[in-house]
Amino acid sequence: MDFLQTYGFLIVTMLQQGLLGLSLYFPLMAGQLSLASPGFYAMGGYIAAILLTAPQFSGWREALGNWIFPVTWLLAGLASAVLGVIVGVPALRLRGIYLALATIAFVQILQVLSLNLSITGGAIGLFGIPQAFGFVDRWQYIWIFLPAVIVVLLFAHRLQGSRVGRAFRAIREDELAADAMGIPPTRYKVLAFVIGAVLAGIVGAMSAPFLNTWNARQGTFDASIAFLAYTLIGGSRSMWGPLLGGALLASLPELLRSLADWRLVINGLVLVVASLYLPQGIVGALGKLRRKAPPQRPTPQVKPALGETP
Amino acid sequence: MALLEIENLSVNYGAIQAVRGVSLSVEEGEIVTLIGANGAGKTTTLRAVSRMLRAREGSVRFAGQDLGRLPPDEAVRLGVAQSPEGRQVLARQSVQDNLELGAYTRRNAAEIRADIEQQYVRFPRLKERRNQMAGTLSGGEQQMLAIARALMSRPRLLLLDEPSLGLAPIIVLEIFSIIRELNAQGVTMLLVEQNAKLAMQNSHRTYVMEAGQVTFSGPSEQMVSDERVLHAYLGGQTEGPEAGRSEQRRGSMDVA
Amino acid sequence: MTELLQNLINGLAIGSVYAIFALGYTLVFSILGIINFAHGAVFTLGAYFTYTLVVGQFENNGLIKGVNLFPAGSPFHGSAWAFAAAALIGAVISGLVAVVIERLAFRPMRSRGADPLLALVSSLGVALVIVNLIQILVGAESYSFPTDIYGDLKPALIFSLGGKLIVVRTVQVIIFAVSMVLLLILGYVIGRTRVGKALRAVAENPGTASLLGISVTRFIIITFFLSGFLGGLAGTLVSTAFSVAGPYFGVAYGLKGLAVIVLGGLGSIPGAVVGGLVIGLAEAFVPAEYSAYKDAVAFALLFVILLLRPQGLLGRVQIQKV
Amino acid sequence: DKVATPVPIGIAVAQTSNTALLGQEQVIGARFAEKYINARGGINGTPIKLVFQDTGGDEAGAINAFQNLITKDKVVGIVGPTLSQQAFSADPIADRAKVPVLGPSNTAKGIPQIGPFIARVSAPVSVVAPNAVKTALRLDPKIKKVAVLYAQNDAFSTSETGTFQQTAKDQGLTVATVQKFLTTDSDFTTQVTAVLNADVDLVIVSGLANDGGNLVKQLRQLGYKGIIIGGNGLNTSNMFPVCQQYCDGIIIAQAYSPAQPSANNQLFVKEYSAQYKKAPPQFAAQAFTAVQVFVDALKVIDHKKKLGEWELSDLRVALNTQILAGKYNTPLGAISFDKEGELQQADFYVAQIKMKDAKTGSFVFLK
Amino acid sequence: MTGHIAPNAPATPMSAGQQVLQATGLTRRFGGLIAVNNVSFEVRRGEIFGLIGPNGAGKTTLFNLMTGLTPPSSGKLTFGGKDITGFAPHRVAGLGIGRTFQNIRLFKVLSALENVKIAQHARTGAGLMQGLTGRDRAEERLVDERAWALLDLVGLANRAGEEAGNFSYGDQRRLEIARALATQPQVLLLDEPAAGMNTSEKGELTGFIRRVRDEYDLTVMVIEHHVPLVMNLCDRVAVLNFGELIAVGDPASVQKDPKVIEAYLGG
Ligand SMILES: Nc1ncnc2c1ncn2[C@@H]1O[C@H](COP(=O)(O)OP(=O)(O)OP(=O)(O)O)[C@@H](O)[C@H]1O
Ligand SMILES: Nc1ncnc2c1ncn2[C@@H]1O[C@H](COP(=O)(O)OP(=O)(O)OP(=O)(O)O)[C@@H](O)[C@H]1O
Ligand SMILES: [Mg+2]
Ligand SMILES: [Mg+2]
Repeated sequence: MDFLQTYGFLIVTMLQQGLLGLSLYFPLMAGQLSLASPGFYAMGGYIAAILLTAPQFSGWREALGNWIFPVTWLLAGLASAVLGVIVGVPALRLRGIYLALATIAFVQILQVLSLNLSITGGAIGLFGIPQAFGFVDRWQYIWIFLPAVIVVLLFAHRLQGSRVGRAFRAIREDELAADAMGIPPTRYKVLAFVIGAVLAGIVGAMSAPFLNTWNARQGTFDASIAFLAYTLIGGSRSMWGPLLGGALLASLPELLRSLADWRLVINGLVLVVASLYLPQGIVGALGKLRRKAPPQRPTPQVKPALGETP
Repeated sequence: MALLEIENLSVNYGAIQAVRGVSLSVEEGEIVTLIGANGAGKTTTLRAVSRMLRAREGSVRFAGQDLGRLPPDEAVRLGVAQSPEGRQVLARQSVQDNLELGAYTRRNAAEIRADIEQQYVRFPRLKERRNQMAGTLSGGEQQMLAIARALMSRPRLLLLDEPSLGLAPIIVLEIFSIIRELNAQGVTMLLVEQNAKLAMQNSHRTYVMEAGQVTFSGPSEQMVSDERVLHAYLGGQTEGPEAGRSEQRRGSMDVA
Repeated sequence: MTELLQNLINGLAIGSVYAIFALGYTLVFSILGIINFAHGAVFTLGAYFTYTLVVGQFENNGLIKGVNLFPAGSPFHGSAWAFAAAALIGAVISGLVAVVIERLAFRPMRSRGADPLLALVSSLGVALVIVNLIQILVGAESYSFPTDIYGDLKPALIFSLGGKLIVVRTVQVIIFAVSMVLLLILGYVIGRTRVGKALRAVAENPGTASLLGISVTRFIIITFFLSGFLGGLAGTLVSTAFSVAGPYFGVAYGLKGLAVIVLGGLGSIPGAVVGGLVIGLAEAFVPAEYSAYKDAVAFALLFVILLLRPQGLLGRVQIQKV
Repeated sequence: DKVATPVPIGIAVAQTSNTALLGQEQVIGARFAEKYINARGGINGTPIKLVFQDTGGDEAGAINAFQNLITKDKVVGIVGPTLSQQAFSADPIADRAKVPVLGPSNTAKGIPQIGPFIARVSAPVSVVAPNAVKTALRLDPKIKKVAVLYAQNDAFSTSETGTFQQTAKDQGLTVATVQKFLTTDSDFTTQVTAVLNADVDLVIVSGLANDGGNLVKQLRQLGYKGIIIGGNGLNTSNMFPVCQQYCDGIIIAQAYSPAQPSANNQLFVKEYSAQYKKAPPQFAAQAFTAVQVFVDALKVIDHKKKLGEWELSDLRVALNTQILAGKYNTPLGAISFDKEGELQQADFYVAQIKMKDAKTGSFVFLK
Repeated sequence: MTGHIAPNAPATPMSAGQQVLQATGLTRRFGGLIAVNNVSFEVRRGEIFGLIGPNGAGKTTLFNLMTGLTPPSSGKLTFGGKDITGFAPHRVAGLGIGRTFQNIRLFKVLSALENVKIAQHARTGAGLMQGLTGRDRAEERLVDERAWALLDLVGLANRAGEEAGNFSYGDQRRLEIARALATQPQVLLLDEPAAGMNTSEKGELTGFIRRVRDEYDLTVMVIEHHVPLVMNLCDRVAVLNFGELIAVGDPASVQKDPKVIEAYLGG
């Protein structure tokens, strides 16, 4: 029990950061280096924090009871989708680092807005956020975040095996060739971008009660870079990569806690060493050990067995 | 002693062994042709000589010196130049700059200028395009540039990987006349070609590679009329494209 | 009118600070295609090195209390020459640090064919190490150079125009001038010389470059040294204008610097300067009552410019022949 | 669980990240308190032991530090965290676990209201700030127009500037211009020219040591001659190396002053200066005070029932009650808390900076 | 040929001999350079149409204009009677024009099999929701079968799982053809398909292209420098020189055309 008390927050944070890493993974599936996630994450958090604290919404809260929490997720997801399309359509004409920077610009703009608006509480932010489903301890948030991770992984798994997932990969490898092979790049790029945005927005909404407070420091350039590091260190070509990377990098400073002042020095060294020795990320390195089975040729005219994954 | 001496060379891509125990030599002043089916390991062999790839086993000696672990730029300094597969022109530099960079190891500006002019005489098309970004050249124009650039370093040994690829018939003839001309000036050459007949007609000796190994070799004029060569590379017969070749490929697959 | 002029001056002043930061940053990008986040840390180091050499006294919170190359009583103490020497030594050491960073944090990655983006993570790690080492060694507080560092120059020129004051800071004129001079030198070296051509070849395709006899390793070392040297010098200059503002001083420019080089056009040396000035001007022209939105304006501008010119202001279109 | 000896008290402040500039002073203040108090017999003979957990600069770091202190280190109470935003995140954790928290530097509105176990030794800005404006007007009654500048990304500065602007209006002054900046800014030419052109005779700056110092330096370099009031963030000698001789003359309202005459403070200042070669800055003094409050309250409890006999959880509750009930003579002067945990501080101070040379200066007590 | 490939579904039914493609005055400038200059021609259904000309004559550029990769400076292009000038590449592909690239553009790190599956995009329809809920199973199965059949066709089925970028040059060319066929085109554009193949393989390629044309009811346009192959394979041949069309006709007459001999074939 003490273990959960001490490390429960950390464990849930690992899942949470893993989810945020995954929010970069979806655009990356289609080759889009989007660092917009912190913006959507911050916005999702604000939406939840406002719905959960603002006096204007006390009616909602009373009427909905605990249902208010899923409602915040839903609204955060919807708002992210809308904003994702608005930002994504023009931004996705850009490539690589240019796109990365345009999305960072978006994050910065949102941050400045949240610092200046009164509804977001300015620099101090919003606080006194009620706890989801009456949770008391941080570790209980695992009941929200763990299912979220599972759902997202299932989603990613299905997506990868599908026609849409293939289109994403084609665009990632060579947008022009994909286009010439009949895949409309813009549509799929926006789709991938929006999936990431919605995920980040929902995670934000889940995180506001988890962190007790929400402020403009939640969606920053630093977070953009951190999420990118999760993805790259974990491995950007497998859905397990960002999850693992997020979980490990988020926990690293805590594992090094006993080093006090020196912990960030060691943390930095770990980043360097990991980049050097795991050029394909952790999952990439693991994948090298395991030889991929050659694809199986289907035997025509035989119905696939029930439950077989396509 | 041969100018280039490859002994028992093996090269891997990860677990795939693309070249397995190849030995071949090129004498000073010689033109040697290397032919073989797609995937036989010709390009891999050339890349090992120019040090773009590291050998797993065996040695590559140039003018008596073991190229061993030298970086590619050192090999250039020693006098090895390559016109690589896929052309590898510097897409964002102009034609002129590509040529100048080809002479990077040389210092005499006047000589370099003269050599560039000479390339322009050989390939008037390049002269027309001298200020165009190399990346926007047509495929054939890029091929000309790749060859011209390789010549710019005034190599002792020139490695040509399918120089006729993508070139119009007139230009192909032009290329082979350049090859002969350079050879007459003393440049040694190792030539990989799909146009096996033309290559053999223009070279002293020929090696045939299959599945990463040299299977047979001999003076070119003999090889041209060799039954096995005729059959496999000079269009002895027509079958479905899937036949024949897949056998050879399977050879390289087994190792994987 | 006066306001316009003042905004222009302010914008150029801030912009030249961004520009001088971005020069070394873009140099590494243009050669290796990697964003070197450690550049901010090297920039900070340059300032600290110089400070250590000329003033060399730190507070209680670090392990090191001070070093001073020109202690009170020594012939150069407090002279502008002492400062110039220290700045130069500081820049050289920064250049060496950058070379070491390249050797330890980038080269192994290159030889393993890693995603160039990963260099971003690795350099982030380096930045983290440097920043925290600084903090452990000398503490987190800020330091300023003595005000007479530039000899007898007045801190600012102030004149009145139509009843309004116009202010020009001397240090910023110096920074502006230095960044222009560096721009010209770098522009010449990269654009016109044989070395520059080779550098561009390495930048475009190291494999092909080495096939032409260009020693890629040597050029990369030179690049990093130059980048570190420029970064260190810039750090010193900028910190004379403001202060050596703690271990995070240079890292704070990381984002702006990135914006600057992307706006100017990645890999373009003049682009870095133009990008810096454009962002500086954009910020300066935000009306006072909206100054809270200054950052948003700069980034919105960036967003819009990128949409209109996806390759940045002076960047070249990436033509790809199909 | 029983209470351990020496008695563990948690210190959760920023030892790394940007925020470490503030945190490192708090660490020094707390370390000094530990030595100082233990040298004087600790809690009626039982020594205390401070347990430090770095919060870093973010919310998650603060929560982690708190969780560690509460369950692993089994502290009786916590001093921390450094930033108000972190407090809003981590304090609820302690409150739900019923562990008393003393905020050493959280000045935002609403901190003590987080819960019954949360109190602070840092006075809210609304109480401290007005004093400076009043003093400035006393020094120069002709002041008419003021310029207000603040760091918009700093929670403390944004709330402080509100108070400043209100006070200025209440005192009949015109706020001619309001300029914003970021704590990460270093170039203030834009703001300074706006100030110069507004032709004001008072400038009020709310920021932190580094940006604030730079701002003051540039104001002076570019020719501003009038009075400057600095907010609480500038209330640190850390600013001296930044603005150097230009710091001279800044008026600062203080929650703490080394010049505060009480015997308690003078002893503290003497020993502190002996060890660190400079007068204690406010953040160090407040951290010291927080530790002292814990110790004083523990002494009272220990008199009723020996600390070693307490169940930890009971002691934490009793300690909280005692903290709120007690009165303390600290370097801040006489302080106590109201029932919510808000600090009741008897004296505030206004000081003016006097620079001896470029590096050394002092806060001279004005009132 | 072992696998089964579904017949194409032409957008508009067309009968043999009818024109499929028509270019009218197609022009493309790059700065001062006119890469394709006022080119007009038509391609008839079912024929194999050769395109030859010196290096830099504008052949590849013409393919790019026809597939939407490069917008024309002026001129018009119709496909099956429909004006497709300025259409985006994926729309052109969707309508039924498939192509290979002179500078090979495979999805290098993806497997050969996946390369071929991807190219069936426009012929399949499962969206995000179907994919997530598994309602795309029947379609996926078909995609898989077709892909294997195409790999069989080019002789790469035994290396289906290998990354395309690891294939040797000649094998990459074969894979490109398979991928282009996977888009189930009505018109197939091949840009130097024989480059990197040896003489006997070039011979085989002739038979292969014919067979594919017959089996899938295709119209083929092919750019090639290997003259015997062109003459052997093509029903009609067009010759470009400096961006201009200097001759169109049956192979024999084109080969005799003095302009063509001068510009291209050499004496
Ligand atoms: N980068 C690579 N990674 C893995 N395998 C490779 C790589 N490059 C080549 N191969 C494999 O190595 C073998 C030899 O290839 P190589 O390119 O040397 O053949 P080649 O004789 O030049 O063929 P071609 O005539 O088609 O150019 C082939 O089986 C090929 O698939
Ligand atoms: N993007 C571009 N910018 C400038 N010039 C270009 C561009 N693309 C092509 N060109 C020029 O247009 C001309 C035609 O090129 P294209 O690639 O169509 O030739 P091609 O007939 O396919 O030649 P090859 O047989 O050598 O492949 C060439 O001279 C080339 O340099
Ligand atoms: Mg080859
Ligand atoms: Mg072409």
